[in-house]
Amino acid sequence: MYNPRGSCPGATRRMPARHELIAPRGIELKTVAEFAIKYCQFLDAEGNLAADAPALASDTSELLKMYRFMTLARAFDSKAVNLQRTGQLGTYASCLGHEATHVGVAAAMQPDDVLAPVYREFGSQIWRGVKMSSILLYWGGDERGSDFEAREDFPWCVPIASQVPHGAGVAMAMKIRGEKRCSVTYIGDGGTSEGAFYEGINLAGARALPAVFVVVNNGWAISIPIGQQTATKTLAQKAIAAGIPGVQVDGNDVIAVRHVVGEALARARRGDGPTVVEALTYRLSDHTTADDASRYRDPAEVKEAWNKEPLPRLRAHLTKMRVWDAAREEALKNECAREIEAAVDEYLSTPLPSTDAMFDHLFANPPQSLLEQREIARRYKRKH
Amino acid sequence: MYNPRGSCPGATRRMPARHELIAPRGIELKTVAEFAIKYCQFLDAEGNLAADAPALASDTSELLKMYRFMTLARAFDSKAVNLQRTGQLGTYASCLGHEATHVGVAAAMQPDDVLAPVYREFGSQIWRGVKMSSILLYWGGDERGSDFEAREDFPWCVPIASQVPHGAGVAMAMKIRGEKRCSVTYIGDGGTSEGAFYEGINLAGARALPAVFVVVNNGWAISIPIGQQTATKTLAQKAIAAGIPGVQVDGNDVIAVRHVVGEALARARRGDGPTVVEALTYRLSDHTTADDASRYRDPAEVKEAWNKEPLPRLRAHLTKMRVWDAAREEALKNECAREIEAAVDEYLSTPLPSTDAMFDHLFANPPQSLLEQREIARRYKRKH
Amino acid sequence: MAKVTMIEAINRAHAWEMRHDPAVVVLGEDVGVNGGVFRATAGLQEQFGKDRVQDTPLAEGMIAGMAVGMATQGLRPIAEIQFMGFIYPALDQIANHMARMRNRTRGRLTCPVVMRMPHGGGIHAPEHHSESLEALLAHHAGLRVVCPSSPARAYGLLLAAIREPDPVIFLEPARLYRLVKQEIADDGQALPLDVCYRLREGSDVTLVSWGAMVTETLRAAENLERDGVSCEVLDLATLSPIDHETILESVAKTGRLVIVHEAPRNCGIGAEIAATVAERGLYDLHAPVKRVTGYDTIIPLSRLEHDYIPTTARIMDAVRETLAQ
Amino acid sequence: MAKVTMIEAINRAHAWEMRHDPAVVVLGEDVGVNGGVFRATAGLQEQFGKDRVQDTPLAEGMIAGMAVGMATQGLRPIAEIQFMGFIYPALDQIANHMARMRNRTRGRLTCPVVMRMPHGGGIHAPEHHSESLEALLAHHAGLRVVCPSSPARAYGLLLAAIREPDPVIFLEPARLYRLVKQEIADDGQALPLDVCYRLREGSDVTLVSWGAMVTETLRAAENLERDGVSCEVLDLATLSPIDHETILESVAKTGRLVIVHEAPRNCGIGAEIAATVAERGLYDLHAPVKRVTGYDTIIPLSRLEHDYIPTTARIMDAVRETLAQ
Ligand SMILES: Cc1ncc(C[n+]2csc(CCOP(=O)(O)OP(=O)(O)O)c2C)c(N)n1
Ligand SMILES: Cc1ncc(C[n+]2csc(CCOP(=O)(O)OP(=O)(O)O)c2C)c(N)n1
Ligand SMILES: [Mg+2]
Ligand SMILES: [Mg+2]
Repeated sequence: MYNPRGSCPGATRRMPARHELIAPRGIELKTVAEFAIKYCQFLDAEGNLAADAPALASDTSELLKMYRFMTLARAFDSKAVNLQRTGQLGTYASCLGHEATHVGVAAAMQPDDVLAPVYREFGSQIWRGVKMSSILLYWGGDERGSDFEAREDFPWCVPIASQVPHGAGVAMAMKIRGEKRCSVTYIGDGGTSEGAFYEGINLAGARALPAVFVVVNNGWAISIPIGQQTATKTLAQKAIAAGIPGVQVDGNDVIAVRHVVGEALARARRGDGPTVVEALTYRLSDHTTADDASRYRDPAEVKEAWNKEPLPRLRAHLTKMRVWDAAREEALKNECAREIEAAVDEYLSTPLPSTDAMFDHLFANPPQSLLEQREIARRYKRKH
Repeated sequence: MYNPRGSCPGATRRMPARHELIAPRGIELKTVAEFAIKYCQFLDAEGNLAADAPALASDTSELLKMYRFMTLARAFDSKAVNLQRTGQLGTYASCLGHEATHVGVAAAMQPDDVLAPVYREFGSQIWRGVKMSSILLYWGGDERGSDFEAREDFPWCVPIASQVPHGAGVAMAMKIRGEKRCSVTYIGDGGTSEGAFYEGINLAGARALPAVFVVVNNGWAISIPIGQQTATKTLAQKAIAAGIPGVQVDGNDVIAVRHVVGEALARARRGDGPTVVEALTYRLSDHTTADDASRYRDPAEVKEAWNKEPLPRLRAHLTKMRVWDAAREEALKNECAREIEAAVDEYLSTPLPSTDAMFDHLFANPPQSLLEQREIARRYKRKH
Repeated sequence: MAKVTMIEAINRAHAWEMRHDPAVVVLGEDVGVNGGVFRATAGLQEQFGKDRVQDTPLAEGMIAGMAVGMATQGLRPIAEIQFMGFIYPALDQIANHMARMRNRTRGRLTCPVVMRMPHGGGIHAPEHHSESLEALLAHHAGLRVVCPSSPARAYGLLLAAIREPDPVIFLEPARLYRLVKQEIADDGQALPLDVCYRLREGSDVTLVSWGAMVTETLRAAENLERDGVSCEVLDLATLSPIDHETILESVAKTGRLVIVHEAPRNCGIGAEIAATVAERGLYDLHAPVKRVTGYDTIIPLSRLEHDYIPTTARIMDAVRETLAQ
Repeated sequence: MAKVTMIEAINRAHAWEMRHDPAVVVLGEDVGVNGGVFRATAGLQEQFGKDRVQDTPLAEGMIAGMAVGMATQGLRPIAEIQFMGFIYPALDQIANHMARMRNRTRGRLTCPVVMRMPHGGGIHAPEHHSESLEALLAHHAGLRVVCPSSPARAYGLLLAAIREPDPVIFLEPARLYRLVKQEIADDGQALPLDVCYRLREGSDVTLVSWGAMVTETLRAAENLERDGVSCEVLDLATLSPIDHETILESVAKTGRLVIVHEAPRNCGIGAEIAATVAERGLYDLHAPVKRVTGYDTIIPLSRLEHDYIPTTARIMDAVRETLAQ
């Protein structure tokens, strides 16, 4: 099991030894509740499949589809970073290393479920139909990027953790209407420290909402390692505070992610309530293109994490299953490059929005004063 | 064990059966973390003492002191409600039924620890030196009541849960200075749904702060029973989300409360970090004097709770120990009545503050404009 | 036609709209079984069931965020904040999501939410139960802020707020809840948002106020009439966006402006009204603008709160001073 | 004497005060090892240790609440909010506790806290990284709100803020962080709070601005000078409480007032300035007051943000219009 906390001495030093009562000497206390957090991995870092892996592990067409999207997300990400470096994109939050989590989660969902992302879950979004050009448009500083193709999914959410109550609210609407749909809400390891995370999962638990909360534990919240964020041994156990199941999964094993999230969704659809899934992965990139992780992060840790990244292990598995080889890899890479090229072209050729755009979507019924300000803005529009 | 949730069908209906993973069929998952919540009670509702009760249970002088303060708090409370009913006090939040929790917590503390209360922990405050006249002054609508005698303790905190980060911050100051002091922070069952509660205990856990958080689970948050507040089986388990110990105690058993909080404080003072203590008790009164609980609460539940209230069981124990009898009870009641009478006199004879009071404590260095407004307020002062 | 208090009018507006629009749902602390601490939602859970009238856990940020989630799914949540002083934990959701979702997604997702809450002091309540924080919300583009001053306007404006396709902060003056009764038809008729209501015509001075302070303002106007002073009284009603046109028109007629609000003066909504007149109506002014407001301090606990809230006498003096210029 | 940018000036003010006052502690997200996302606190953890320069978990409400707790124990926390758009979760603590604790306890417990944060747009940052929310804080009695417009004022005002016995919201214009260098002595000399700074004397019109907009305002004044227009430029510096006296004096001299701020217009601090002039300086005005501000909408993402932020041209036109009256 990959534990990003490994490198952070603070974490273990601070964790109370056994989470048990300050035992009154010589007194036997009654146990009134017990909990366990389980961990799921099927495909290890070397690509070895566990003996008890689910049927999905031999569903090659599904595995190939997931591998395709993981590869696409990886290539898209690298292109986006490049665009930023060359001044053609704004600050960008890379998804490097998160591909198995993002694709596994999306693959487990139904199209009419609703996704509430944070800001770097591009693999999920592309799977769910969001055009790469929409993603680029948003990170290029254009709101039209959020008017994207997954019509009911939430846009990117910058205020950390504030999307969690949205996911719960969406699930509440689904429950009230008796639908068989679910919401899936992402949150980062850092995000679990915000009260909104806890408030949202507590509501979901209290009302048994059809919701799944995926905590992407990539080890870091900008410069703060997970061991400084919380004293907990896992993030899955945060679920216990909401009275709901929490489970840890190897976030670099797309089979495990898809399986566990699939089970959680099935449970939610049955009306049995929400689940917190902690996906253990690693942020292989800087926090964003505006960050320089070398200031605060040990390169040895990053190197170690590269040994566990999600793509090679799935490739190894597919190769073992004889559905993958170097030629197919080459072909896929080219195909991805072409798709990405087209998306970049579309993005770069999107004309600037008019200044009106900042006024025209604020209200369905805009007040007169706003229309007057729109006039002023037209007058002072900068030449670009 | 007294469980206020008993009467709330919602709670059990909604609680996921075993808090375990949506088990992948036929797959054995590794357990990565395990937790247990224990429950502590020494003195049962009938006043029977557990065989393994701590030494405190036979420390009659300490027990008598606690009994005295519990009786005083009860009598004070009844007087305060009376003052409100007769138009001599503002809206008031009764502490009826909470006496063992409030006194047990305070008795476990050192004088130079810091208490951050909510709004009804009068038993704790009186123990810690807050004059009853100060309490009345505050609930009578006069800020001077919060300029009270426990100089470093926090004033009453109305915005639910916002005191929890204060408790953590105080403990952080103590830790930075290497002091052997602790903070103790109260919160209600309803309060545990606010993000601030969770943020505060998470910080305390992450930095191993010398802090104890006492969750007073009195079954109700105004009209919301605990079973609708959260799906958790206990509130003590909320601690697991902060990676710290959580323990449940019979909040109507002052020996257990004092013992458990004492152990938690000792642990904190040793540098071993914070603890969440859930005290199970019951709000025997309306939420406040502005509330009418009969609108939403089954009288049978209240009647049942009266059978478990804190005073008779301690009285029974003291009687068995031959340090209490009817005459002493009578004398104590009279003594309390006299003390309360004096406090009420002091409160009622406190002259109204001047209008200046609303300006004079806002800033150490008030701006000129504020002093001008003070002039206006003097001019328009109402006749009282 | 029935004579009802403001709290009853609010209750009926809820019920009317819930009967006619199945998308309307009610959420909040103690709004269900208990019917709200002021009884605004009394009986609604019995009529419309627990799905449509939901008691929530105690967390305002979650309530607002949940409302955002539900609204994007096509529901029309009416969420109660128990007192305006407890809105702070919800501000992140209100400002960063409710007010922005339509703009952020270019109209793809919208938030037709009403956030209702008691507003203002004067009810001898504990700390944090007497706040007037309308200016905080008014400063946020993407929100409407509405505050009725009578049962009939509470009924009509609340219906309008619920039907508005964008979020509305609906402030209910707590000390008016049961102060007077007024006939309302309970016919589902909404009143227009974004406009002032002229409560009294006059020619010497324009008084602008809203919420509970309208009572003192009208009383001042009545008293002054006996002295031969003719006051025009405008109820701002929609506090954002402000109907500046009506105010400017009135000031063009009277030449004098006194603004009355309970919230602190500094950066209150009165400032925006005065500033706009200084920009667009300066030449109409015969005398300096006056603001009669709460002081720039914390509203005191009950023993002093009446020395904080503007009184009829203060308003009358301000009018006299402006007339003396 | 060294020439430093604003971000370096801020860094040095921290260091100076931490060397001289052991009660000063620094908290925030990424302020420790990383030295802050803008490097404001770079090197401080190495110099002063992990107790005095603390990385916190990611929770703004907790950061502010923790600062309240620490301050009541006699420490002087300087807490960073990573961007002003993320202040919302902290508003409950700031408004309901930090601003009130002294008043609530009649001086028994106090909150000498500085809440620092980057302010304003123009740095091509993602959503929620460009907010100008000073009016929200200014409306709260019990707080000071301060915003420097140069490295030297950042240094001197930050020192004053840290030494103030009450809470100060310290807004750092992000687009000025590295824009210019200025000599500072780094001698621990504070600058006075609660006063405007006159950056330019003039006789035809008074321009009031603060933060990053001071740059455009000064540029407008320089350009206008070439046309023979003499502008007096005031940097508001302390946004609450406002130094109205200096503004009124200046308006008494020039007879004209243009207020420039980046925040939305509606209920912005510009409104308070204009309102006060309409009350206390009306007879000095030769022309209507003008406000040149951000629009009442959400500040756009980077492709349009420069069409949102007031430009030198808009300021110059406003001055010309006011002179034409
Ligand atoms: C409320 C809020 N506070 C601060 C920030 C600034 N910020 C952006 S990302 C980030 C760290 C998030 O870490 P994590 O939740 O682990 O997500 P990751 O970036 O690792 O995916 C911070 C502090 C923010 N966006 N929102
Ligand atoms: C932030 C906030 N929201 C709402 C309220 C209104 N309110 C006062 S007490 C209360 C219930 C608190 O219940 P609990 O935490 O269980 O404490 P108890 O009253 O039972 O002691 C509520 C909702 C408040 N004071 N603060
Ligand atoms: Mg992370
Ligand atoms: Mg309770």
